[in-house]
Amino acid sequence: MSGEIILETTGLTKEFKGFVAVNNVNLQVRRGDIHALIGPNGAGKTTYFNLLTKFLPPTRGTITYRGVDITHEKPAQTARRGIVRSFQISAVFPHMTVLENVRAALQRNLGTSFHFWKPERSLYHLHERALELLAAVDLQDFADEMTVNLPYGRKRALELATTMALEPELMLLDEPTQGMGHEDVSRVTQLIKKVSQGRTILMVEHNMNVVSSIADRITVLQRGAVIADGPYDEVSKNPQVIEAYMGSAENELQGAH
Amino acid sequence: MAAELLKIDNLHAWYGESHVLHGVSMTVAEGEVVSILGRNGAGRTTTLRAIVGLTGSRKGSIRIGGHEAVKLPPHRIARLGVGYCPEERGIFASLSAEENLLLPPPVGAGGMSLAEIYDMFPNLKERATSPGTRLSGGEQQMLAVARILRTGARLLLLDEISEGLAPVIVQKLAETIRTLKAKGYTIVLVEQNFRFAAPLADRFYVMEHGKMVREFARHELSANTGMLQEYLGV
Amino acid sequence: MSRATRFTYLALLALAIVAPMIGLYPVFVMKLLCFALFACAFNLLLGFTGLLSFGHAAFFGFAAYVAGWVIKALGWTPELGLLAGAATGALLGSVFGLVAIRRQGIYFAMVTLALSQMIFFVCLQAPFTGGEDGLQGVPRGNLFGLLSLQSDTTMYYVVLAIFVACFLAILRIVTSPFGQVLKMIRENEPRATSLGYQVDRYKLLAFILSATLSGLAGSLKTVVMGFASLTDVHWAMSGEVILMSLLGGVGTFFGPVLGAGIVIALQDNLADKVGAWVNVIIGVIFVVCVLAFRKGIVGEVQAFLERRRKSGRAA
Amino acid sequence: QISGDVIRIGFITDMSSVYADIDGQGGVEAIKMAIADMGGAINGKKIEILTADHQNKPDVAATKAREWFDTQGMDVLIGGTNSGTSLAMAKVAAEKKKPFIAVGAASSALTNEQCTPYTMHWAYDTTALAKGTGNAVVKQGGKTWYFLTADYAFGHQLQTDTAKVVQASGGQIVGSVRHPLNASDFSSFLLQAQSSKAQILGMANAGGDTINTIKAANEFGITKTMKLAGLLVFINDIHSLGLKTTQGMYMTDSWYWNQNQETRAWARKFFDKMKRMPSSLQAGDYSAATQYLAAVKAVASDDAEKVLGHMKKAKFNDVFMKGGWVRGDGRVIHDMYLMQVKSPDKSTEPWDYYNVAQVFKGEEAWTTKADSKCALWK
Amino acid sequence: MTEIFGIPIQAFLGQLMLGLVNGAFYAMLSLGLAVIFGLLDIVNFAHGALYMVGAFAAWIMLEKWGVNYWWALLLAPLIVGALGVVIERAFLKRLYGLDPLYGLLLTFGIALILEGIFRDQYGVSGQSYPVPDALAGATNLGFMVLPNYRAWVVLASIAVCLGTWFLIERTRLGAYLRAGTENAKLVQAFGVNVPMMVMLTYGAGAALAALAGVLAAPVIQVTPLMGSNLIIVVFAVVVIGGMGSILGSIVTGLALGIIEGFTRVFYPEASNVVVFVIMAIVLMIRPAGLFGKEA
Ligand SMILES: Nc1ncnc2c1ncn2[C@@H]1O[C@H](COP(=O)(O)OP(=O)(O)OP(=O)(O)O)[C@@H](O)[C@H]1O
Ligand SMILES: Nc1ncnc2c1ncn2[C@@H]1O[C@H](COP(=O)(O)OP(=O)(O)OP(=O)(O)O)[C@@H](O)[C@H]1O
Ligand SMILES: [Mg+2]
Ligand SMILES: [Mg+2]
Repeated sequence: MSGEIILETTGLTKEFKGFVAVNNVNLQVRRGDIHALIGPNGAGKTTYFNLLTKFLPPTRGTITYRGVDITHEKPAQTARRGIVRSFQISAVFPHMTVLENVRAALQRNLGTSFHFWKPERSLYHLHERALELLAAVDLQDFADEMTVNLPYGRKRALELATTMALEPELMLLDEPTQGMGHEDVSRVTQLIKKVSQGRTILMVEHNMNVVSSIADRITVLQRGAVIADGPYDEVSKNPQVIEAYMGSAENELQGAH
Repeated sequence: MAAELLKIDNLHAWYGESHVLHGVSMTVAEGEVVSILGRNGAGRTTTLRAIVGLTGSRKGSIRIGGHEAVKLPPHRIARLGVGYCPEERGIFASLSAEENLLLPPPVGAGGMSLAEIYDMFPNLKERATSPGTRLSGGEQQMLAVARILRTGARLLLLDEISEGLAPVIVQKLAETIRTLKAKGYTIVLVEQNFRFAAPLADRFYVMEHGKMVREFARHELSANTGMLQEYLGV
Repeated sequence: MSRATRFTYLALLALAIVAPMIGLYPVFVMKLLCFALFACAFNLLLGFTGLLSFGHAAFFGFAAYVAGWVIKALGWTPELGLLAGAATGALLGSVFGLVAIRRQGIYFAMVTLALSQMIFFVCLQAPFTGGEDGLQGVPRGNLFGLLSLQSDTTMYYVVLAIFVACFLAILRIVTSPFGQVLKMIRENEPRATSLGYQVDRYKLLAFILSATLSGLAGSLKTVVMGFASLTDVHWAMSGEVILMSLLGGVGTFFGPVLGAGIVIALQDNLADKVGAWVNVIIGVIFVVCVLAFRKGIVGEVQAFLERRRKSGRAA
Repeated sequence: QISGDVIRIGFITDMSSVYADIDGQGGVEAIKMAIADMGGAINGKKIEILTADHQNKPDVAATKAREWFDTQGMDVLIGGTNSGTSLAMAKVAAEKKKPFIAVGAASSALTNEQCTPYTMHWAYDTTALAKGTGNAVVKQGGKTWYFLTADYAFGHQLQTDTAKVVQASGGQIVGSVRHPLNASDFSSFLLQAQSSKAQILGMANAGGDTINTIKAANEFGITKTMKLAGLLVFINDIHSLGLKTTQGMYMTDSWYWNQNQETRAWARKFFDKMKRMPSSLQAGDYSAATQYLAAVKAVASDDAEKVLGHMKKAKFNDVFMKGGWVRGDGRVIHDMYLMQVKSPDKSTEPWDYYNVAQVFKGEEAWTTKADSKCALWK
Repeated sequence: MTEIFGIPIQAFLGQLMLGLVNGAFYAMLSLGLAVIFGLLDIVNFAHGALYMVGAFAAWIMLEKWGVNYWWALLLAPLIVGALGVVIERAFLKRLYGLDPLYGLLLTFGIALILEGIFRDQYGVSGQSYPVPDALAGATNLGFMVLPNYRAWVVLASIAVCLGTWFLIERTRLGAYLRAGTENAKLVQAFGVNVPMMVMLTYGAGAALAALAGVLAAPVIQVTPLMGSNLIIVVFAVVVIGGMGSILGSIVTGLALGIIEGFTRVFYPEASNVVVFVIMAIVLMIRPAGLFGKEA
């Protein structure tokens, strides 16, 4: 049912000691979209994500998710509603195996996480699904590897698999391709495209190749405020955006990448 | 060819027990911009860290301006005129942005002034009194680069400096590097972003599994695209 | 659990069962088991949740007093006394937990230290604890009102049974679904939060479980030895239990048991022979441990076996 | 018949903590002197000593005592300082039905509520300290008292006992303040004491607390307006404070090395080994061991009941006491002394610190049958 | 007579003054702890022992060589500072980059060792150190008789505290130190001799503890246990002030001295706990301590 608004913020504002990092942002994300959030450094993208996931309390404004006001909920509550984020800096459980990392996410829906008297065996039936998810990101061969030992790109892929395990309705990705080689970038881009089936994705990304190839809609932030919002073609021609973000015309489509 | 400012010979380096560099050799002439390419985990970061002495243990030879540096502690290496911008940025949370900027002691003459730096990165001026790590990801990246431009180091080791920056800023950074080159700085550029590095570097090294496997000059670039495709997937 | 580990445990259990017959002094082994249980309970928190509490003496010691008091003053049977002690640990653990759990790292350690200092002063002042003199002369009584514990041998097997049960319980807790969440929290707390786990609740439950078992250990000690004293609630006891875990191996199952054994045996044997030097020796152990065997004895042995296995595989 | 063919004396005391100086190794040495004086053996059976440090922790003391009774064949236990540890050891000894001699403990509970047929309280107790110092000071004109009390069982008891004595002999208590154990700074408490305008500051504390109180009292000039009365002060405390700060102070003790020829001779022997003069407790340890061994010799057995039976009938004469005896409550009755600290110019040699101001003879110093709560002595 | 909270104003002022004296010790000790924690990320359990060694050093120098108080004030911190340098070189150096827990445990061990040695050598009941002649006597302030020596303690320690604060928060050296705490390797790669700096910092922290020890020697009995009696309270001070915050530990030290002093008047039984009660309350409201930066 595309077109329905899944997430909406109205007048969302965050101030740090007088410095306005996010300024009166009104944003609507449609169900099923891959929605990119771009903007120059320090525009407030990460802060905006932090507000959505409750890692920071907003100074003003409201966040509505599927018609429910979730402005004052706790991070974990929000996560259980189906809003899940990945971090700008890689976030895995380093001394657990790759499989256990994914299982950690699958386990949550089991409802036995407080059961300290159950054996570990009660989790084994999750392995099948975990391997499926790993296969989706090409990590099936690493299932029993300690996660610390994975190269950076693979960790990012793992993080994606873990996030998917939660069956999120809305995924928030903060620079998912940062720090990846070209090969990985295109793989992860395709991966995002793939997992976007049946869910909504809101992502921050500086790599214009990625944005242009998969984003349905783009919002541009500058100094905490929205300066443009719309499909890629439209936004990328917006002179204000070019001036503030993309830079001179020769790089227009490619970005710097 | 101008004098060699940096000459690495058969360099091995370890993190704890894991052997990461397996005999790296490379040279960088004074005033040159050299870029090291390679996949994730090839050992590029480790090469830079080994030069400044931040890996576990090292073996082989690193000559900087004629001085053997492989046995020196990091602070002595820096004093040879080396400026290092780490991949993880290394911004200090307990120092304000400006204090971060002023932190590295001068190691040579002719560093940029604070005004020049603020001119180049106006964001930093605006956030000067914020604690360093409260800056946005990109602002921190700028800070990390700006920080070593002040010290007067003549040999700059830059690790993934275009990472996470908006395209406009990346362009600005490219200009900065050109300016620095014009001023005679010597630069080693580790970049994932080939399009950023390509127009800037005089020479390229390609790294794989802790070794330099290819070396070519800019004018050989087009001849090497096939090879790069193979090594990097560009 | 690997076969070798299982075999080691069984061998140790067999040894423990015959201990009184081969001339080991049962009261000493019982004391050791009580402290080993305490160290295991502590390690549940430090080793498997990543929380360093500097206030565990409060659970151990206060429960020891409560158990002693209900047995001596109210005439409860020993098993009820132990239950009362464990309940005291749980209750105190919930209170400490609610206050401290929101803080992290060194602050967590310091808050627990502060709270336990308060408990210490309560024990010093409250009339039922006997102040400086401690709560003396607690009778062992009859288990379930039937089985007299007066004989050291009977008492010993009861203590051993309780210890083994608790040890298995800890094994289970650590590998349970709940234990998995604890592991996540230790590894990367923000990530666990973002996966939707309310980490504070898990930490709180871990803290309460650890406090409960510590309380049980404390009350068991009272029943065995017949007294509870300020030593049990003093912050030095919190330091001691850290030493035990560290020496044996934080985050290993058997480490705290071994650590407790060594520390108790040292204190027991050295005190007579070297006087003031006992502190120096314990200090030296601390230093050596931290510098050379950071993983603790069991941890180092495991790491060694691991390395050998790896190089064996490589060869 | 001697069990295990050896006579084993156990001695558990503070060897490393705050009371190590007044008992500790010195106590061990004193007991060894007693054994040596006995010839090292009785009827050819060797005498051995086991020693342990309880660090002032009742649990350590009790554990050790139990272990030695169970595994070492210990025949008698001598307990050093402090009260908590001695009460704990008394419990164990009673359970094991073996003699226990408390030397260093102050608590009169050992021969009162908690008396047992196996406990003998040797050197002194809080009642005696209170009676001695309290009485004497009031008699010297110190009518109004203010107590500075260590806030634990022993301190409270000392204060209560002394207050009773002071009031009985016509004095008046104008106030008191409790300080935590091991407080490092007493100035605040002293200021409160001073504003009470009492004549006497009764220090119901011990060891380091007393020492720090005295130091601070001098510093703040409290000693100009009030007189200090130490309720539990040992010669080692005086030694470490020096005469300049302590001169004129009164206190009660059970023994002083510089009393007569005999005490001096014994003390010098002790000094040769320990490089310090013996405290009353160390002399008490010597005496306890000597009398126990004498009893073993007399009954030619180390059987607890026989030995105790003999000791409870005997008269004790040694360097520590003359004509001492064990009362029904386990209290060993002997003379006590009120000491006054000399001024520095009166002291002729190191450790020459006291003038004996008064001697309390026989039962005068101790609790009375009327006041006793010991069920055995009724 | 005017009264405040039911006690005469004179007594009130007297207690205030005494609280300040104790607070000055807390401040100096917690300052050294804060410096070491802030810069080395080590919870220095040995701090109390170093304080004790400082006091003993002064006493030994006086007894054995007749070195007077003023020289001791200079020499004892130097000696103990050197001891600190040795400890850092020999032990702590090996722990950098590890969990701070290890530093705490190591210094705990060192504290036990130092204490044990002095216990064995000098017993526990302690030694007296005389008040230096120049500071003997007392001044009548009207509301109380204040020993001159205590007045000197307050002045000296406040001066030392402010000096240290200035050095760390307001100078370049301080910036190196603060940055070094976070990422010593990187600071070193910028050309700062970090190992030397860290070593001297620990030495300076130890010297500060020793200085407090010398200042305290004439006031209390010099005993091997004087440090461990104090250290837990000083920890609490540092935590309340905000770990690593220099200013925090100074202000909190003084304030807690005063609060503790008044507790001794109003509810003496609680005077040992009051610090911990305050600590628990403060941390509930401000997790990072009064002056600590939120993580
Ligand atoms: N906790 C904070 N305190 C003060 N200022 C902050 C804080 N967090 C962020 N800021 C400021 O808010 C602004 C927005 O930061 P944010 O991290 O959201 O940027 P961003 O859009 O994600 O940039 P980038 O692309 O560089 O990561 C920045 O100028 C940053 O310095
Ligand atoms: N601290 C460390 N300890 C152990 N191994 C490490 C450490 N840092 C890096 N490595 C390993 O060394 C190898 C080379 O890493 P390096 O960071 O130099 O690669 P890179 O070429 O810079 O790649 P990237 O694009 O990820 O930065 C990798 O296999 C990595 O896993
Ligand atoms: Mg960002
Ligand atoms: Mg790299």
